[in-house]
Amino acid sequence: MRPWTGAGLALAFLAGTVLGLGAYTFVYGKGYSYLLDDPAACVNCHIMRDNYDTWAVATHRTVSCNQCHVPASGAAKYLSKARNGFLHAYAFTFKDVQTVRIRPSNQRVLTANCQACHTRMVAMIEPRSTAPSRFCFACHKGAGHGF
Amino acid sequence: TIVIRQQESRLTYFRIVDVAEDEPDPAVWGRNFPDQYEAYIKTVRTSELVRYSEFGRYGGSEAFSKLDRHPDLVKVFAGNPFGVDYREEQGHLQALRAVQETKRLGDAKPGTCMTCKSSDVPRLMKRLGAARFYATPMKELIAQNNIKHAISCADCHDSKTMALRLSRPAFAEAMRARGIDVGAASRQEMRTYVCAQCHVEYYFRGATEKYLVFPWSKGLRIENIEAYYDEIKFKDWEHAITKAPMIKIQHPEFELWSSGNHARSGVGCADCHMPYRRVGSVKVTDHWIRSPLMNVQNVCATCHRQSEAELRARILEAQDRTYQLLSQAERAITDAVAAIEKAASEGATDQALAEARALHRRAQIRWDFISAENSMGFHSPQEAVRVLGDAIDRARQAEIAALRAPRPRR
Amino acid sequence: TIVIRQQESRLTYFRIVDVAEDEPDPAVWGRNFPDQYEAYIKTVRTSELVRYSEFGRYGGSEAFSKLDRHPDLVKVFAGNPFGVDYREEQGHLQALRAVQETKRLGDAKPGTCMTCKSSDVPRLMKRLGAARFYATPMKELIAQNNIKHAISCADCHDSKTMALRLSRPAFAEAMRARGIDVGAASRQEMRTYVCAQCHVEYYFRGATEKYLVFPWSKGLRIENIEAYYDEIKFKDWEHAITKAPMIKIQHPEFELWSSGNHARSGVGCADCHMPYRRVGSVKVTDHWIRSPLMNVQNVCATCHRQSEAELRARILEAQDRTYQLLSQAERAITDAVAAIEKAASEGATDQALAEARALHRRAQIRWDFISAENSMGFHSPQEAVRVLGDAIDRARQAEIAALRAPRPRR
Ligand code: HEC
Ligand code: HEC
Ligand code: HEC
Ligand code: HEC
Ligand code: HEC
Ligand code: HEC
Ligand code: HEC
Ligand code: HEC
Ligand code: HEC
Ligand code: HEC
Ligand code: HEC
Ligand code: HEC
Ligand code: HEC
Ligand code: HEC
Ligand SMILES: [Ca+2]
Ligand SMILES: [Ca+2]
Repeated sequence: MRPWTGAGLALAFLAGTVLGLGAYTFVYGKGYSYLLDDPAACVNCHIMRDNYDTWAVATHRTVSCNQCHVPASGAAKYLSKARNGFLHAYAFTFKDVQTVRIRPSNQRVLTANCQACHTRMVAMIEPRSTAPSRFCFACHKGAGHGF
Repeated sequence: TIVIRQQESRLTYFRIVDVAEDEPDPAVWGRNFPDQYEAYIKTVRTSELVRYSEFGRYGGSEAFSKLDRHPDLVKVFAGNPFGVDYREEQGHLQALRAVQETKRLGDAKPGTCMTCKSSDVPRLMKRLGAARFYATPMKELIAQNNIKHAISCADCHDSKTMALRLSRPAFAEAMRARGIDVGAASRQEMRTYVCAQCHVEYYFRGATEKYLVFPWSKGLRIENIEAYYDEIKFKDWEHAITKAPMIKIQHPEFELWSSGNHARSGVGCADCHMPYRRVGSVKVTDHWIRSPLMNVQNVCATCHRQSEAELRARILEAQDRTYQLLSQAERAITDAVAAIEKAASEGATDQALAEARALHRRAQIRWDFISAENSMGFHSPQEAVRVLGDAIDRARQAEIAALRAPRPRR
Repeated sequence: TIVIRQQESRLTYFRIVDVAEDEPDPAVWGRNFPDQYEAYIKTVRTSELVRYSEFGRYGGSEAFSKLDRHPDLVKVFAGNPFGVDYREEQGHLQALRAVQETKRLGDAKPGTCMTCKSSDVPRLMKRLGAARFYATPMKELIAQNNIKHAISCADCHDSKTMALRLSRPAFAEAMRARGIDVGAASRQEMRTYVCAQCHVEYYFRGATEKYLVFPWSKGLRIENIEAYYDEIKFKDWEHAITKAPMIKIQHPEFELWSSGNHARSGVGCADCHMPYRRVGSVKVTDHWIRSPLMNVQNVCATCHRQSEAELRARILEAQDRTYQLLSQAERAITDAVAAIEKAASEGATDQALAEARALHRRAQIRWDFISAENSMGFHSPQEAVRVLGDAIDRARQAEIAALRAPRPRR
């Protein structure tokens, strides 16, 4: 998947809105779902269906999509939402997306969230002083979406 | 755009025509299922549509001659029809043309050769019965019943329910011999079984019956298959140079796959050769059946987290290792053939050469189990290399036995 | 109950004592980290604590003699110390005892033999310098510096930060020769590198220096290692029967692992030999370093969804395949040895036997790369079997070359 530099992102965003398509998707394609925390909002895009279904049977079905996929803190939270919201809306509109694959940046967001909830459990193996040896889901493949 | 996609998701359900049972013509089925049809007909042109060399090394869809590419094979298959004409296989819609055009067996092909090549077969077998179908010379069979369709929908599907079905008896018979009732197969198993009707080792029972049999009653490993052939003292041909009683192995994809970690994990043929494809909001099975190397992102990434490049590298690495030992085994076999030839020419008796010939048979059936298999070992990487290592051992021992075979004193 | 758990989770932070740099005594570190300590000291008694035969076939922790179990090895290692005393390895805390008790090299052991056996080493190497450490006879080294601790905390940890560290120079030197700076290693890489300080192939450079070197400058595959030794015309010993210049391979766990799919996927040694374990409400690294077969649920099941029984079956299947070819390669080598012996006894000249001897060297270094490796192929299943298939080919060719070697006319 192509990496998104900050500048390119801004540019694409601009172009998108100018064409009015970004806005179109945002509304028609329910891109604004990103501003909500209800998992159901994510499946407004059929392409999120698998992820929703697998989440619904995973050990973390009591945890919302955003608690894992979006940074906990305010500012970063909405920035990330806007970014992903746009990227996904953009891809949904223009790309023939066959397989959905998480971006490294979002893998880091995930891991931070795992640690946040499981601070004590991993305090010994993952002292905050050092970066995690790797993403939690390198082993806990099933945590978010079953297997 | 989104609008179109949402429409597509409705479209794919209309039934425009009622398809008759065993309908051989894919175009008819295609009216109801355009996505699957349009993908499937690509199998007739895969070689034009993708430049294989950009993806892989050992497969592909161009019918190049394996004999030209590996001249040693002529010696290895001396006396067998495969030494005459033997090509890389292509897409399903080429099957009928290929079986008619190949010089292998020329006009001597029995009806059995048609079994796995045409969607006219299910219909025909019901009418003639399998036994008569097999025993009729292929040319007659074609002429009398104007067989004109290559493999297609009817070979795998029930026209009413579209469920997968087994359209030929040999597989069910062979599984029964293993104590497995294919009638009770799960849907996931069927995603492999439909392929296993054809992508398997076989032989013809009876000089005139030419009855199609899969040699599985003792199991699917090469050791089991060899034991089966030994027990019935079967040989496909006598090697023209060494005079050893030989077995020719054909496309044992199902057998090799079944020993691998993918099979252990329930990953079937269709999972890799017919991955799901998103068409708007619905997922359809990609009917452009071809090498997964051309489609790694859709095929492998569903289950594996690694990048496309990494996954491709794993396939090629497993295949390169297999190819290395395959080549060494081939050389060991040709060395053994030469040694036996020399011993015989120096007057070693049949009795003195018995051991060398037995070893030649054992070495080559193992080598061929991997050579004739079409994934260059990927379907079961470690097993493939194990079998080749064993083949090398026996081929070199055949050479040694020939060197040791006493010559008459001058 | 929750209260207790919360206490535990706090407890794990108390620093009761300040551990000095390079502190060799695990008991001291253990005051701060009782969980890790209590697990680690089990490595001294693994064989009493688990009946290995209930779990596996090829490893375990009982120091049985490999020579008694495989008498052929005496012939294979003829003239090498490993033909005298060679045992299955045990847990880390047995290392010091084992190196002192083994009859291998008897009293002739250089200091180098101590390098991977004791947590007194980091401290000592700093004082003496590596070169002097290696060159001092082991008996002296022990006597003069009362070495009394087996492998433990200081070998892998920095006492201030508890971070993993490399406590010996050989690994860093060898990696530098490959253009890799271990200083820049990630935390995950360190989870393999600490082990790779010892679980690797090595040789001693210089008759008196006995300087410890890992032969990696051309790469980690056996072909690269062989090329390295060929280039410097190195031999560990001359085979007593065939007179071939031989290489002895030792525990190349790191080298074989690096060619496997686990390494490709970033799965390191500690992931499988030191899985996380829950202690109350915290996770700790299980320091009872042992065979994963005794602990499949914790080791494999987090990453692989299959059942414990299925995962165990996969390990054993991969090992059984490896063992089959390992045995065939062993037989091929002993046959070659016998053939060369016979040829020589019938007067074949050194020149006539040169090819056979070269092939014996090539065959045995390959066989030993898998035989001396301790996972019976599991660390890289297909590669292990590839290497053995190649070994068989060369061993049989050695036999053939010996049979062909001209004898002087009588
Ligand atoms: C407990 C945490 C958690 C929750 C809750 C969660 N996910 Fe995930 N999600 C993950 C993990 C872990 C991955 C895999 C990341 C990886 O393997 O690199 C993932 C991956 C994904 C992906 C990328 C697909 C892929 O395979 O890379 C999508 C899309 C996704 N999740 C959507 C959702 C949606 C929609 C929801 C809510 C219905 C949701 N997630 C809930 C943890 C979670
Ligand atoms: C506007 C439609 C739409 C909505 C609504 C939507 N997604 Fe997505 N999402 C997509 C598309 C399209 C992709 C694939 C993007 C690509 O491949 O570039 C995607 C990809 C992803 C990925 C993996 C790629 C990445 O950026 O890491 C994650 C994780 C994800 N979505 C999570 C969510 C979550 C969580 C929600 C709800 C808060 C959500 N999505 C709602 C359309 C949507
Ligand atoms: C919003 C809080 C939250 C986040 C974010 C979160 N978890 Fe959890 N996790 C929980 C809760 C609550 C449980 C259930 C606790 C219990 O049952 O004891 C749980 C249970 C678990 C378990 C044990 C059950 C199982 O699945 O085996 C694992 C492992 C785990 N989480 C890993 C993760 C990983 C990995 C991530 C990140 C991908 C993650 N968690 C993200 C709250 C969270
Ligand atoms: C190398 C593999 C690996 C990695 C990486 C890993 N874990 Fe685990 N984790 C395990 C294993 C194994 C267990 C089971 C321990 C046990 O049950 O004794 C476990 C247990 C857990 C549990 C408790 C599960 C339960 O049954 O309640 C949680 C929560 C958890 N891990 C969270 C995390 C988080 C958060 C991260 C990332 C910071 C992480 N893990 C990284 C292997 C891993
Ligand atoms: C009725 C017999 C039959 C069935 C059923 C069958 N195949 Fe084939 N398959 C063939 C024949 C014959 C060929 C070779 C055609 C040629 O080269 O003339 C072939 C070729 C192939 C090829 C090579 C294509 C190429 O481009 O090189 C693949 C891949 C393949 N089949 C996969 C499958 C899979 C997967 C299934 C089941 C979903 C399946 N086959 C079912 C007979 C069959
Ligand atoms: C049990 C099913 C089956 C039977 C019976 C069968 N084939 Fe095939 N045939 C296949 C499959 C599967 C392939 C594709 C895989 C391959 O080529 O290895 C194939 C490929 C071919 C090809 C194209 C590749 C090549 O080898 O040149 C020809 C030609 C062919 N068969 C001719 C024949 C002839 C002649 C007979 C009878 C002697 C025969 N087949 C019997 C299943 C069968
Ligand atoms: C070589 C075997 C084979 C052939 C030939 C074949 N199919 Fe399929 N087809 C499959 C498999 C496997 C599936 C997946 C079935 C499942 O998962 O249960 C499938 C599924 C389908 C489905 C269900 C929807 C979907 O996409 O999963 C339709 C409709 C279909 N095929 C139509 C056709 C048509 C039309 C043709 C002829 C042009 C055809 N098939 C030829 C093997 C085949
Ligand atoms: C885990 C994935 C996977 C599974 C499962 C699988 N295959 Fe394959 N198959 C491959 C790969 C990868 C290749 C190598 C393609 C290449 O070299 O171009 C291959 C090659 C082939 C080929 C030759 C393709 C060509 O281009 O010539 C045939 C035929 C084939 N497989 C049939 C089968 C059959 C039949 C089954 C089930 C018994 C099966 N495969 C199961 C991945 C798979
Ligand atoms: C439907 C799921 C699925 C698909 C599709 C799939 N795999 Fe796998 N693969 C697995 C499972 C499960 C294993 C067994 C190991 C495990 O349990 O993780 C495995 C094992 C492997 C291994 C380990 C080596 C071996 O074969 O023993 C490799 C390499 C691999 N897969 C590559 C691929 C590639 C390349 C493709 C695409 C051509 C592919 N896989 C398609 C699920 C899948
Ligand atoms: C300082 C050298 C050294 C280091 C570092 C080291 N090992 Fe070892 N290891 C040994 C020696 C020596 C033995 C054999 C002890 C004996 O039998 O006397 C051994 C034995 C073992 C065994 C066999 C245990 C048994 O019960 O049979 C395993 C497993 C093992 N090590 C794994 C590891 C792992 C994993 C690491 C890194 C986390 C590691 N080792 C680091 C030297 C080392
Ligand atoms: C580079 C590190 C290293 C060096 C140098 C080293 N060893 Fe070892 N030794 C190990 C490892 C790792 C093991 C455990 C794996 C094994 O036994 O294969 C081991 C195991 C042993 C064992 C127990 C198993 C057996 O073979 O009986 C003995 C005894 C032993 N070593 C003696 C020696 C002697 C004597 C020397 C010097 C000639 C020496 N070691 C040099 C790393 C080393
Ligand atoms: C053979 C190598 C080795 C030896 C010896 C060893 N450790 Fe460790 N230790 C490790 C590894 C690997 C980790 C995981 C580090 C990481 O993930 O960054 C670890 C982690 C730790 C941690 C961090 C918390 C945790 O459990 O992950 C502590 C504390 C620790 N070890 C204490 C000890 C003590 C005390 C001893 C001696 C009794 C000891 N170690 C001996 C390899 C070793
Ligand atoms: C994916 C899991 C995995 C990884 C990664 C792994 N091992 Fe192993 N290891 C095993 C298994 C399984 C065995 C076989 C144990 C048996 O046969 O009892 C084994 C065996 C061993 C043994 C012999 C144990 C015994 O009981 O005698 C040693 C020593 C060893 N490994 C060291 C290492 C080192 C060093 C590394 C990293 C370079 C490593 N392993 C990486 C799984 C792993
Ligand atoms: C930290 C994660 C992790 C751990 C722990 C782990 N594996 Fe794996 N394993 C993988 C990955 C990743 C692959 C590569 C194939 C894939 O991508 O699915 C793999 C591949 C395999 C394969 C395919 C054959 C091969 O080796 O090429 C087998 C079998 C396997 N693992 C079994 C095991 C067993 C048994 C254990 C425990 C001793 C184990 N694994 C521990 C992640 C892990
Ligand atoms: Ca092909
Ligand atoms: Ca051991």
